Parts: sequence; C-alpha cells; structure tokens
Amino acid sequence: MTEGDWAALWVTLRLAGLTTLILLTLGTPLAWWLAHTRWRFKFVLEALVALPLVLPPTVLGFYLLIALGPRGMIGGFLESIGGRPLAFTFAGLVVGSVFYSLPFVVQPLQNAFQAMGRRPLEVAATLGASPVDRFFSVIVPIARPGFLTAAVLGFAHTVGEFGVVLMIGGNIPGKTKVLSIAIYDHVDALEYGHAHLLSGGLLALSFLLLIAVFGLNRKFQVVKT
Amino acid sequence: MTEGDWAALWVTLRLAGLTTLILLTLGTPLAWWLAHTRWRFKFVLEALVALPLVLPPTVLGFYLLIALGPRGMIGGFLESIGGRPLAFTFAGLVVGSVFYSLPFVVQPLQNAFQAMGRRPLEVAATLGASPVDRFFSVIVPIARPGFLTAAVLGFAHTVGEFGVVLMIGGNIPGKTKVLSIAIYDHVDALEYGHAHLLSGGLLALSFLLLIAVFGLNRKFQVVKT
Amino acid sequence: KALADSFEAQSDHEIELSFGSTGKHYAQIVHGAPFDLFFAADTLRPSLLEERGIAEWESRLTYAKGRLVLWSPKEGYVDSTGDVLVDGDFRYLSIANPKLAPYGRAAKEVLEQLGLWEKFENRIVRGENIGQAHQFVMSGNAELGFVSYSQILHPDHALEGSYWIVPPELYGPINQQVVAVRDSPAVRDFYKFLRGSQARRIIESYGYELHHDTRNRCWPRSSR
Amino acid sequence: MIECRFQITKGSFRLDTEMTLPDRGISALFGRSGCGKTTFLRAIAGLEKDPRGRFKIGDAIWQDDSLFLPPHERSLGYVFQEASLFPHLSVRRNLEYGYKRVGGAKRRVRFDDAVSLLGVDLLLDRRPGELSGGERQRVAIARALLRSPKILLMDEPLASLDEESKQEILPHLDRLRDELDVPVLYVSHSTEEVARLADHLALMEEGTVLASGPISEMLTRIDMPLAHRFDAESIIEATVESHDERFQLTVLRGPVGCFSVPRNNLPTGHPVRLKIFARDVSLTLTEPVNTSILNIVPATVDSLVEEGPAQMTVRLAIGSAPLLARITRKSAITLRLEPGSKVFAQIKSVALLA
Amino acid sequence: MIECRFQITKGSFRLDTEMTLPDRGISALFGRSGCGKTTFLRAIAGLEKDPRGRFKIGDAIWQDDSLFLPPHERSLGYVFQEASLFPHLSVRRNLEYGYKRVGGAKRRVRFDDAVSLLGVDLLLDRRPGELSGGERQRVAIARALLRSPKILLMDEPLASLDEESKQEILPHLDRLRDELDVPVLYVSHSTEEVARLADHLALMEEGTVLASGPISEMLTRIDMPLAHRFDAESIIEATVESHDERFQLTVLRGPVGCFSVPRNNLPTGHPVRLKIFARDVSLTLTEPVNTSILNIVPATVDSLVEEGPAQMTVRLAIGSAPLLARITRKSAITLRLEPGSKVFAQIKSVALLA
Ligand SMILES: Nc1ncnc2c1ncn2[C@@H]1O[C@H](COP(=O)(O)OP(=O)(O)OP(=O)(O)O)[C@@H](O)[C@H]1O
Ligand SMILES: Nc1ncnc2c1ncn2[C@@H]1O[C@H](COP(=O)(O)OP(=O)(O)OP(=O)(O)O)[C@@H](O)[C@H]1O
Ligand SMILES: [Mg+2]
Ligand SMILES: [Mg+2]
Repeated sequence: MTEGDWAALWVTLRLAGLTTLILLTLGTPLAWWLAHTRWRFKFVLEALVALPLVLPPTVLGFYLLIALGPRGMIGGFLESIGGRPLAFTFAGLVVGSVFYSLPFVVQPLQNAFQAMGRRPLEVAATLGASPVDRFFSVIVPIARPGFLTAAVLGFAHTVGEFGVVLMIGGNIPGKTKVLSIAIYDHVDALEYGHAHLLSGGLLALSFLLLIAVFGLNRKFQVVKT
Repeated sequence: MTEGDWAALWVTLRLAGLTTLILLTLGTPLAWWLAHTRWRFKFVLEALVALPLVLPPTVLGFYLLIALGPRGMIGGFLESIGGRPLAFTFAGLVVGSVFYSLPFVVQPLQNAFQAMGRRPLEVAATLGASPVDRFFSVIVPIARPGFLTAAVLGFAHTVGEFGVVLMIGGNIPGKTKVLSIAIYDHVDALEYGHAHLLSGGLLALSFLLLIAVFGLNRKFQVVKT
Repeated sequence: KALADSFEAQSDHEIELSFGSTGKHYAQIVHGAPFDLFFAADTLRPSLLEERGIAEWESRLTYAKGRLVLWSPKEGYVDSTGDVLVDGDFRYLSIANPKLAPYGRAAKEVLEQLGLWEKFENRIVRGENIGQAHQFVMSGNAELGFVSYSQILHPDHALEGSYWIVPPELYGPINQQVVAVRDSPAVRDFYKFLRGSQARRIIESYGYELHHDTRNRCWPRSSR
Repeated sequence: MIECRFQITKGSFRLDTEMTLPDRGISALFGRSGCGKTTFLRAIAGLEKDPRGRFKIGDAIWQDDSLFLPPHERSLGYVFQEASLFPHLSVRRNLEYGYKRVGGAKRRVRFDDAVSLLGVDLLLDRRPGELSGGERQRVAIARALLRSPKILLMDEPLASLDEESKQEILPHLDRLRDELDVPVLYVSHSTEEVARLADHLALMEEGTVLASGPISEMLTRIDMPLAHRFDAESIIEATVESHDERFQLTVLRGPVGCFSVPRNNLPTGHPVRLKIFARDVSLTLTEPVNTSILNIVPATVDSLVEEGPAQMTVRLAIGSAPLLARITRKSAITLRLEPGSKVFAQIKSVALLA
Repeated sequence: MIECRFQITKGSFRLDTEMTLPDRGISALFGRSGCGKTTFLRAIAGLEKDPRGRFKIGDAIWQDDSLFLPPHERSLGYVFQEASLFPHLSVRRNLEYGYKRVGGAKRRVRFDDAVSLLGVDLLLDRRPGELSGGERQRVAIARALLRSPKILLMDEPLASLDEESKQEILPHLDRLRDELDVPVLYVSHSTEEVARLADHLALMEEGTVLASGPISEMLTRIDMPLAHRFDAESIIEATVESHDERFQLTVLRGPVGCFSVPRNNLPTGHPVRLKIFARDVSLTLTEPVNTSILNIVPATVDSLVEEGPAQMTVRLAIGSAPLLARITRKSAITLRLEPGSKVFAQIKSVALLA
C-alpha cells in the first residue's frame, strides 16, 4: 500500500468514527423523541429523516455542495457569521455523511426505544436513578441491539459511501480523499491489482471490526421469556 | 419529463418494489434464525451480512460484475446449468440490490424479533395458532416497527442507490436505466434544470410514499407500559 | 498521473491529484473547490469555466487527443475493419455514456455513421465513463466495446485481445483540455512542462494523439 | 385418566414427575415457590420439550417416545402466571384470537358468556396496556376459556384478584368442571381456593411430586405437610337432606348426623362437599347446650399428633369420614383425649362451604 | 403524617383521592380490581403526574402547587404489581441497582440481610428470565427494601407467593415497620394479610377513598363493607401477662379477662394485637365446660345486623373493645339475642394471631 492509501485509510476511519459518534449523539434524542411523542404529525418528520436516502448519493452531494458553497444557504450563512465554508473540508465531509446516514441510526434506535416501553425507566426512577443515570444504566443496555445496529449501519455505510463524500470533499488527498474513493480511482484507472489489494484490505479490516463488535455483543445477550 | 424519464421511473419503482419484497422474504427467516439461534458463531454471519456495506457501491458492483461474468463464480455456474447470464438484465439489478441492501433489512428485523421474546408466540400456540398463522397474526404485527424500518430502508436505499445498479445494469434505457442514474446523468451533463426537476419529483413522490407508510403506521401504534 | 509523476520529478513542486468525472469536478469548481488545474476529458466544461470567469481567461490548452478503439478481450474477435459490428453477433456492446463522456459521444457518432445505432439501442450498455465501459468488457459481460486506445495500451496490462482502431473520420475529435483555475508559479511551470517534449512523449506513449493547438499558446502571458 | 411423565432440566433445576390425574374435575397443584409448577404446566402444553416425556389424556396421546404434538395441536387453554395478553390487540381481539381458531362445532363456551362471567364487558375496546393488573388477569382467563379446551391449565389465575371477583369467578369454574366436563389443572397458593375448588390435589417439592390423591384424603393425611399447616382442613361428602325455609338453612346429611349450612337451591339428594378447617373444630366431652354453634356431631378420636410445642392436631372419625381438629395441648391434656375417646365435635355452621 | 390529594384521569377512569395516613406503620389499601390502587401508588411515586396534586410526608413536601419532585428524588421503594426486574441485569445487579444509589450513610438495610430474608441467596447469579414467578417477586421486594426508603409502596407483593414464603416474609415486614420506622403502603386482596400486618386501612372504590382509619376500627365498623365479608374480623389490643411453661402458652390480658395463645418470647407487659375472625367467635348463654376452647370471655351484645337471609353479624363489647361474631339467624333467634344480652364469647385460641 502506498503512503496515499494509508492516508486515505486514516481519513476514512476518522470520518466514519466521527460520523458514527455524531450520528449516535444526534440520533439518540431524536429517536427517543420520535419513539415517545404523541405529536400528531410526527410521521412527517419520520418521512423527512428517511428522505435523503432516495436521492443518488452523488446528486445528494451535489445539492449539499450547492447549499454548503459560498452562495448556498448554509455556506452563505456560515460565511456571514465569519465561519469558513464547509465544502472541500473534512468538516464538510462529516456534515454530509451525517446527513446521509441519519436514517440508519434514527430508525433502529426508535424501534429499540419503542420496544423497550417505559416500565424499566419507571423502575429505575423509583430506585433513585436520575435521567442521565437512567440513560446509561437502563436505556443503553436494554436498547443495545438497536444502538449496535445503528452504529454498524452508520459506520459501514459511511466507510462505503463515496458519492456524497466525493462531491462535497473534492477528493483531496490527506484531507478528504477516503479509501472508497481511492479504490474507485484505482478501478477507474484500470489498476485492478491495486484495487483488489485495497478492497481486500478494507474488507478484512471491516470484517475484523464487525466480528469484534458482534462477538462482544454476544457476551451481553439478554435472555427474554 | 421525457419519455425516458418515465421509463426510468417505472424501472426504479419495479426494482425497488421487487427488491424490497425479496429482501423481506429472504431477510425474515434469516433474521429470525439469527435472533433465536444459540449457535456459537452466529456473530460471524452477522458480520458477513453487514460486510457488503463497507465497499463503495461502484466497486462492489465491479466485483459483482466479475462474479456474474462468464468467467466469474456465479456467472460460470449459471452458464453451466444452462441459465442466462445476469449482467445487464433487470434480474441482475435485483440480485445486486438485494445483496447490497440486505443488512438494512436483516438487522432491524433481528432486533425486533429479539425484543419481542418468545412469550407471545407461546401464547399464540396454546391458543391454537399454527406456525404460519403465528407468523402473520403475532410476529408481523408485534415486530411491525422492525418490518417497517426494514422495508423503508431497503426501498429507499434501492431507489437512491446507483453505483451497483449502474455497474450491473449497464444503464440500458427502459431496461436497466433507473431514475437515480437518469438524475446523475443530468447533473453530470450540466442539465441542472432537468436534474432539479427529476430530483424534486423523486423527492416529492418518495415523501408522499413515506408519509403514507408512516402515517398508516401511526394508526396501529401499540401502547406499551 | 504519469505526467504528474514526471513533473514532480523534474521540478520542486508537488502535485496532489483528484480523480473523478469531468462533470462532477466542474460542479465542484463552480462551487469553490480549491483546485489549481482542471484536466477535462472534453472541451465543453473548460470553456464554460473560462466564460464564467472562474478559470483564467484563455488558459485552455488542448494537451492531447483521444483515440477510440473497438476492443474485445477475445483474441481474433474484432477484425481490423470493425466488421464484427455489422455481423452483430454479440449480446452486449459497451460504450461510455454519450451524454457524459467524450468517448461515449464519439462511439455514438461511429455507430450512427455506420447506421447501427438504432439497431443496437437495446444491446448497448453505457458506463458512467470510459473506465466503466472498459470494465464491462474486461469482466466478460459485454463481448466488445468502444474504449480508449490509452486503456488497452496501459503499461500495467499486457495488451490482450483484439481491437480495431476506429478511423478518426468516423467521429469528432476527442480533445482533452486543461484549464488553469488559479494562476500561480506552479501552474505556470506545469504549463511549460506540458508543452515540453518529455510530456509529449508520455502523452503519446499512452496512446493519445498530440494536438497542435495554436490558439492557447499565449497563456500565461508573460506580460501579466 | 391423564397420565404424564416429564423429565426436564433447567439450569440447576430438575423436574422429574410421574403422575396420574383424573381426567375430570379440578386438580390442584400445590407447592412452594420455585418447586416446578410452572415448568410442569409448560411441559403439558408442549412448551418445554422433553423428547422422552409422555402425556396421555383420555384416549388421546399428546406425546410419547415416537410422537410429539406441537402446542397448537394440543387442545388446551393456558392461563399463564403473568397475564401475557397480546399487546397489539384490543381486549376483544385478544379474546377472539383463540375463539376464532376453534371450529364452530367444537365451541362449547359462548363469547358473551365468557365476557360477562369475567366482567370484562366494559373493557372490550381497550388495549392491554390500559388495564389494571386484575383486569388483565380476568381477560386472560376468559381467553383461555374461549378456546373450549380439552384441558385447562391455570397458573395462579386468581392471585391478583380481590375476594369478591374470586367469589364471582369460582362458581363458574365449578360449572365449567361440571357442565363442560373439562379437567382443570390449577396452580394456587391459597389453601382456601384449593379446598373450595379442587377434587384432586398434587403436592410438589423441588421438582418431584410428593403425593397426589383425592382432596379429602390429601388434606387430612397426617403424614402430609398440608395437614400440619395453620389452615389444615378436611373435606366431608354429604347429601342435601332438606331445606329450612324459616331460617334459610339447608340441612345436609353427612356420614353421621346432620349439618346446617346457609340455604341453597340444590335438590334434595344432591351430593355436596363440606370443607372444614381444623381450627374451626372444637371438641367437648359433654354435648354443649345454649350455644350459637349449630353443627355438633359425635366423633371418635382416631389419633393425635403434636403440632409444635403448644398445639395438637386431632384426627377424628365421624362415622367413616376423617375430620381434623386443631386444639391446644393444654386442652388435649385437660380433656384427657386419647385414641378411642368419644367426643363432640362442634363446627361453626358458617364455616361450611358448598 | 402523610397527606395526599390526587386527581388523575385515565381514559374513562378518574382517581380522586384525598387522604391522611399515619407516617409510621403499615397502611393497607384495599379495594376491588380496577378501583385505582395501582394508579394511586403511581401518583405517590410521581409516575402519574397531577400538577395540582399534593403529597407531604412528615416535613417533606414532595409535590404541591409549586413543586414537583421527580420520582428519582423521592426516597421510596416501589414493588410493582408485576415484578419488573431489569431483564439485562443479573439478580445481584438488580438488587445493587437501588442499593448503590443510596448514600452509604443513609443505608439502613444491609445487602446480605435483604438477600437472606427473601431467600434469594442462590439466585444471585441468575437472570430474571431464569426465575420462577415467585422468585421474581421476592427479588423485587428485596430490591425495594435495599433502597432504604422513607416510604415503601407495595402493590400486591405477596400475591404469587406460597403460604410458607409469606409466613417467612411477613414478620420481617413487621420488623421493618418497627425497627426502621418506615411507613408502608400495602395493596393486598387478602384480608388475612391485611389484618395480620396493617395498622391502618384505606378502603377504595371506583377511584375514591371510601373510608380510612385504624385497622381495629375499620374491621369492625358495621357500616363498612369489610365487616360484612365472609372473613370479617376484629382486632383487640392486649398485653403479655405471663407465660405458661408446661403447655407452652402465653397468657394475654385483654380489655376483659385473659386470652391464651401459643407461647412467645415477648416480655411481660409487651403490647400485642389479637386478630379474631368473626366466624371464629361463637356465643353461648351459659359458660361452657369440658371444652377444648380455652378462650371464653363474657361479653355484651351491642348490635345485630342481618347478613344475608341466613346469617347475622353480632357486634359485641368485651369491656370497651369491639368484637364481631358471625352466627346463623337461627342461633340468634334460638338464643334470643338482642342488644344488651349477656353472653359468653368462645374464641378458639389457635385463631389468635400475634
Ligand atoms: N391507559 C388507560 N386508559 C383507560 N383506562 C385505564 C388506563 N389505565 C388504567 N385504566 C383504568 O383505571 C382503573 C384503575 O386502574 P388501576 O391499575 O389503578 O387499578 P387497581 O386498583 O390497581 O386494580 P387491580 O387490583 O386489578 O390491579 C382501571 O379500571 C383501569 O381499567
Ligand atoms: N432458565 C432457567 N435456568 C435456571 N433455572 C431455572 C430456569 N427457569 C426456571 N428455573 C428454576 O426452575 C425452578 C422451577 O421454576 P418454575 O417456574 O417451574 O417454579 P414454580 O413452581 O412455578 O414457582 P412459582 O410459584 O414461584 O411460580 C425454579 O427454582 C427456577 O429458579
Ligand atoms: Mg410459577
Ligand atoms: Mg393494580
């Protein structure tokens, strides 16, 4: 593997890790709210969350690019408050990936929260656990399969995604060039040997990671009757 | 919208619909098995299911294409039993999409099945419901949020996906050219007006569909304590 | 890429490359991508950039001309006159998307010239770019396809199969242009390099024709 | 007859039962928490699989070495220990779930009957999440009844019900037993309920059946833990002799002498059972007079067992029927009771149950 | 004192209670299925929100017009009607959950004590899914105790426990009340349990509190439904007089005369309560002799109430203490009982509870 490939791998891992973290952070309260609200129009929001999925990634990336660019809504706003534009930066990649992978995180979490019901939380409250305490001691472990699915889908999808990333990131080595783009480039340049190598490596690495995650999960299985 | 666009829309809807159907059909028993088996190495299988996600779609499509080709494993096997090769056919598209979207279906279902536990099934059995009967009268309604998520993610992802589809389908108008490719083409060809139109149309259509799905779902909400 | 390596070897500038489809990069540059040079596979988008004042005025330079070939990995399948097309004894013919890629446009023109476009409409598979067109053929799923001569001459692969170099009369020229998005000493150096003989040798060795472009000889104007 | 044999291991717990139960009437399953009652019921329902288990009810074999009927092919109604209603169905649809899956010809319990019997009329359109604990339990009982089963398995069905609801439901279980001839296997911790309902009693301890037999025998067998309990009791069979309109009493003929109980409408000659708590029986040497106790029968002391330092259980014979009395050791000694002593057993009439 | 007032609407059900309870001892909540007991407990725990509700315990205000302490800041132990253990934690970690969240200084129940008291020692490493129904319930009780709460809310905690387990746990609840001085609010359908445990009784009906008062008053008030029930009972306060070593009896001094009960180890002069079922009391006009009944006290008839066509409840006065007797109408008329009649009440000694 070339130095460039290592750089791309590093960008990929940082991007996927950070995106997953942000997704879980943003997705959890949103999913919790969706799971428990009685708001009549929550289904509209649910539909909105899933919507980015139906656009081809490159096209979605294109629109995000327009929005993030100096003349776009978000970009213009950022510029007006003195921020730097997000397009072609690592931060921009993160924003794009978060946006695109949101449904993979929100939906499994929402289901897990719904299936859990309120009872365990009520019990925890009567046992003296504060809301934050309850979140970590009850919600997270009971909804663990949901969190796991959310994290795995969010992470894997970000690793593999490249349409949005390519569009927003501009494929700048060491900054926004991720492994998926590198592989794509190799394939495109007919460097199949190199592409096979990278793909194989990525697959092996991901497989090990997933094995570790699911293997650990096994240890904490909840027996249900 | 041109005639070609309508054709692409039609192919897209057929593809996404069929793929979702097949995914649910294949994914349900797999997810059920994963949810209830005590097999020690099931986590390996779980990791395998999620693996296709980490490859960029175009690259995955590339490998699928090689596998489906006359010298590939699947293609060679199909040819040897007298079947027609799958590349550049609608059937091939379906196979590719199913493969690629499998984790979006298996994982939410598996979680739903796990959260449900065995008790409702036991009750149903003592009330005289046969296994098939139990599936439709108990598993489906109780795991409904899981099925919904699986279907929505699977469908939307297939609509929006275009890397794999392009690779395996070869973008033949009326046959394997889907809407996502059409939009992509327009963007790439700088026909932004047309691209906006199609994207807008696709978004609106999908939004209506999702609204309908989530709206209906609302009506059947299960009250949990 | 080979050009970049060689440029880096002979100057003290470093180049970072970003590959991707011409259309995508065009969109990115319009929205402020930090690129200095834009190598396009066509002439349309560089000229658009120039016209919109995003790229340096008159910095367009046609550095090469692509050559279209009809290729099949099977030995002896494609004859040296392209008659295999007329026989039509194949399931799929692969081309690049005529709308997006100049090679695709060229392939379409060839087929139209031969009066075969309509006939094959349903058997033509379209790659997003010329790379995918090549992959369709390479994987054996399409028996033959119009690819670029540079692809089958690729130094990493032994030339295999059979091919027909399509006569340039059958299609409009596939001019590959570069445009300077920003002006800088490095960019100027690169332009100088590109016009030099070493670059021309590399370009030719990759199966491109050289283009004798006069109009753009003036950039960068030394007077600036 | 119902014959069953199961060997089931769950963690460190092992159920190993072999038992014969009558295939009519109510059989109570009695035993401490964790002794395997629920596991036993689940095995009968086919929910716990023992490949070498055996279950035969009447002529129908549900499982043996070569056969294993899956749960849904066993015609049974199961009231789980936790109500276990389907959370996604309304109460009505919960009830209909089993009802609809019984062929019309086999239906022997009417929908409206079960609904009104268990007092769930007003709850039909609610979701299980909107019910109180006792309401859920009642719905679960109704749902099991509506299955029109060949056998009814009930795991503490009345545990979370108030006394009044119990009093309303119990007679109907009686009726179920009598009219529909459905055998019932009933887990309960309440001796009161057991004595009131059961015809047969099986005592379990740590996964095995300690003893099993007709209720009157089991309750008075002095070697059985039940007879030593605070609320030991005897069951006496009797028939309706006459009705006393003035005082609204019914006179029953027992093995020796008569018993008065509150008036009922049973025809003369109808067989009934009297349940008598050992602690409700007091003994005198001379026939008491001027007392509010109506039921006084002559009896013979059969045996005496110490019951802790201060008390004794006296097993009496009235005619051939056994009757337990719990008295203090002081009284036993003061009255010089010994096997063969003739005494009068005074039983408060209101303590007799139909 | 505990003062509470809640108005809560759930569907068509409306809870509207206003009540004052003593802030020590055990208060029983009694009422039919669906009358709102669980809702009431939930309101106290802060799980049902009534913005205009009020709850005050001792000096601490948990909620009123301007204040609403969230559940986790209310120091209470809640045993839910369904055991509701955390499915993802072992029994040990379930128990520790509340225990760990109590500051060391505030812990008044030791971990090992609660574990052995509820007999869950052997279950500590199991998951809730691997427990029997009664075992789950015991773990839930232990978990609530380990919270060392200021008030204990128990929703039918003993419903699925066998008699022996109950007998083991009940004395410890007594102790909890006496030693830790934790008030307990206890929902139960068993009059036996209530009479055994409770100091105070609140009767609920359809969301309202029908009556509330000290147990001895409530059980004998003839206008209260409880006194009319089959198992109506009276509570009599007495003190330990002496111990009879020979017959292992303890003699208690009541309002009039003495009562013998099985020997206990209470010091002389210690106050105790006697629970007497109305149906365990029989009346005679002349003092009985040669009888196994030890406890015979002179009494005066206070009032008589018909109890259905065949029976009557007689309210007696022994000294100043009220005592209920249930006899047949026939006996009442035969013995010519009327207010003011002098009678002897015979009470079987074994029917007295400490
Ligand atoms: N979500 C709800 N919607 C409508 N009615 C409800 C809801 N929850 C409870 N109820 C009704 O409120 C009443 C009181 O319920 P609660 O659980 O407090 O009763 P309870 O006294 O505890 O009964 P049980 O002894 O059966 O447990 C019941 O009649 C019940 O049907
Ligand atoms: N999965 C399991 N793993 C280990 N032990 C188990 C498991 N399931 C049940 N047990 C044990 O098996 C024994 C019998 O359980 P069962 O539920 O049959 O008891 P039960 O008689 O119904 O008790 P209860 O009256 O408390 O409901 C219990 O001691 C329980 O701890
Ligand atoms: Mg049980
Ligand atoms: Mg309740």
